[in-house]
Amino acid sequence: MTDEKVSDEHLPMRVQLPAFEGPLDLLLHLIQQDEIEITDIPIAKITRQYLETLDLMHELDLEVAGEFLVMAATLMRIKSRMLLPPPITAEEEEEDPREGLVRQLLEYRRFKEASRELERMEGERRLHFDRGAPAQLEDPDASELLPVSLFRLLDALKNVLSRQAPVPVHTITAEPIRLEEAIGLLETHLKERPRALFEEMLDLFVSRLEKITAFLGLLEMLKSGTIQVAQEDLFGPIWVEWRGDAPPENPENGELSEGGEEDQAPQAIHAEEE
Amino acid sequence: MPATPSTQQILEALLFASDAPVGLSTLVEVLDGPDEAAVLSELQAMARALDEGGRGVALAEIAGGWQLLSRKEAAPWIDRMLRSRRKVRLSRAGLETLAIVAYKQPVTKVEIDGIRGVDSSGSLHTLLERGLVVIKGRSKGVGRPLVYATSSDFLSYMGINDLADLPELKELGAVLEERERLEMEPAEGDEPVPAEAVPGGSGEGAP
Amino acid sequence: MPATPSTQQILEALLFASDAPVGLSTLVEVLDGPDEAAVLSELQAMARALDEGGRGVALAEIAGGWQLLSRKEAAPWIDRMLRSRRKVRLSRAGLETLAIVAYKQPVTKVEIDGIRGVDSSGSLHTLLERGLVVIKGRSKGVGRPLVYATSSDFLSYMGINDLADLPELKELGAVLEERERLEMEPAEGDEPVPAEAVPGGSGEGAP
Repeated sequence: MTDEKVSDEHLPMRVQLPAFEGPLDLLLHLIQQDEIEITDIPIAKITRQYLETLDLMHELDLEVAGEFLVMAATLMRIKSRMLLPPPITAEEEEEDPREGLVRQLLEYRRFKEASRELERMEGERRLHFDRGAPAQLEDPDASELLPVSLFRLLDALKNVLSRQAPVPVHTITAEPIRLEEAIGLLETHLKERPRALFEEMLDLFVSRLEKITAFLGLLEMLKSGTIQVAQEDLFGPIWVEWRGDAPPENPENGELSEGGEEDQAPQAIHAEEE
Repeated sequence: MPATPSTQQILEALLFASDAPVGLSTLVEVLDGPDEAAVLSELQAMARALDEGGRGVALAEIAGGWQLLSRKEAAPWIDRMLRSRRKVRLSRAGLETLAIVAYKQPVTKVEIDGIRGVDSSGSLHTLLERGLVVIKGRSKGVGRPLVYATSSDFLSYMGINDLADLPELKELGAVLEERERLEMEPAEGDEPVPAEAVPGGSGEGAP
Repeated sequence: MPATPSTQQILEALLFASDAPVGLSTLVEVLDGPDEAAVLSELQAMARALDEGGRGVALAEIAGGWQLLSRKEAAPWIDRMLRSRRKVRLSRAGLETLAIVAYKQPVTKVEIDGIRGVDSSGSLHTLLERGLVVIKGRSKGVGRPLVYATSSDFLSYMGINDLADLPELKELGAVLEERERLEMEPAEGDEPVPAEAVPGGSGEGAP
């Protein structure tokens, strides 16, 4: 085993203890302070220093996170294994009990060093200021939504749930349906069944008010060309056909007539509604 | 650029980084050297140089302060750039409503209102209009209320392939709860956690 | 300034109007005239002119776009003017976590905690909150844990154009190689490794 300088055993009892990010950070600190080779840690000495530091942290009323204690146990386990006699057969190569810890320390050190590099870059970048008053458009009829991160979405949910509003009294008043909601429902329905009876469509809506809204919705859809309406004979059933987002002037479907009937059909429904 | 920047350079940088017109007195105070008359003449010189140099920006005195502005001749292009990039943020209410629809779908408006504790008509309207939420049909419940669900646009908006990719609350539990308490002080550890919250040091398998 | 501004003037005005990097393709589209190569050479010329003209701002290529930034020499004065209106720097814990995400992305929280030996919920929260890190989706591994990655805001925050611009941690590779070699060799008791076999303790400038 390596030379453990017994003479140099006093921990630097500085009043100011550096803040350690975790047990690995503390171990690295001790190793660096003693200028020990990371791959050959004098485990007994380091364990003692580690435990002394934990004591000091207690004395300074610093919170000692659970991970620090887990590491203390690990160190003591390694220490006791190091005391065991080496395997008798030379063939049987036993792993150095410190192996796992060394690997972990090296890995952690990699990223700790990388983080210093990032810190330097951060500091450098902070010397450069962005434009303080970027130009802005005034009209708010914006075209696109800024993307939202999954984190924000989840955070919003968490906030909402933690607010936990009182359970509302369930009064069953008919929910007034909005025009776009009516259109949305009609669209969903028509996407599944591209050709449907007008009455059937209105049956999707419960109250009289909803039916009127739905009717207005159909008018809107007619206007935008997403549906077409046709009546096969004067007092026959009125059909609604889904045309998707195709432009209205595209009379490919011979079976559905265009023109005046588009105006006529709603009238018929209107009469029925009254 | 020399190690010590000239007053002119500092002035330009100050006006560039400021989010509002900067008063002459502020400039004098920050520069902490030349007096008011000197700073004023630097500003005037800069304004002239920008005008004569055929530059894309101009220095103007507005609202009692000095501000660098893009030249008005370039306005049509700026407008086009902003328009092409222009994006609006989903409001807080919108985001909450979207979260509820995403995680509780299919869901009725009454349920959303119940969870949020306020009427969500406006947000729901926006989300429908934006195509992030769709009407899925009607619930079988009393009054046959409409039920809402997220659309396929929602998936691409969030950058995921599948609703199953949405993170769950409990999954992100600690990360959501735990705000770094330091913020102010750059050297401090994470908040301590119960030992069992951390795998014994090495990154062994997921739950 | 003539009635019809020059490309250079428009470009300057556009970049001036923006507080974030503007992509070359956006500039080409907005200018609607010169092709990509021409716009690029205008940008390079502008960057040179700003450098040589003793100006307070500089043109930087950052996060995949172009942005005007104040010169670093003017930072002390701007700091004084803006005072506390700045975001705080990241904590050490935050930087460690960020480094792990940056170099190992996509990475799970279990992996991050494993490397740091400590729970990273708090730092991860801050990084997500500040938009430097995003939830990238799920790993294919057991339990399909969430994976994290850096965002484009991270690039801009660090002032780099691309993840490839992150300093290469040669030394890290060296450490691992060294470890592997050591593992190959018969473990000769606890014989100390010669100091030069292992790269020095601190991360001073790798070649």
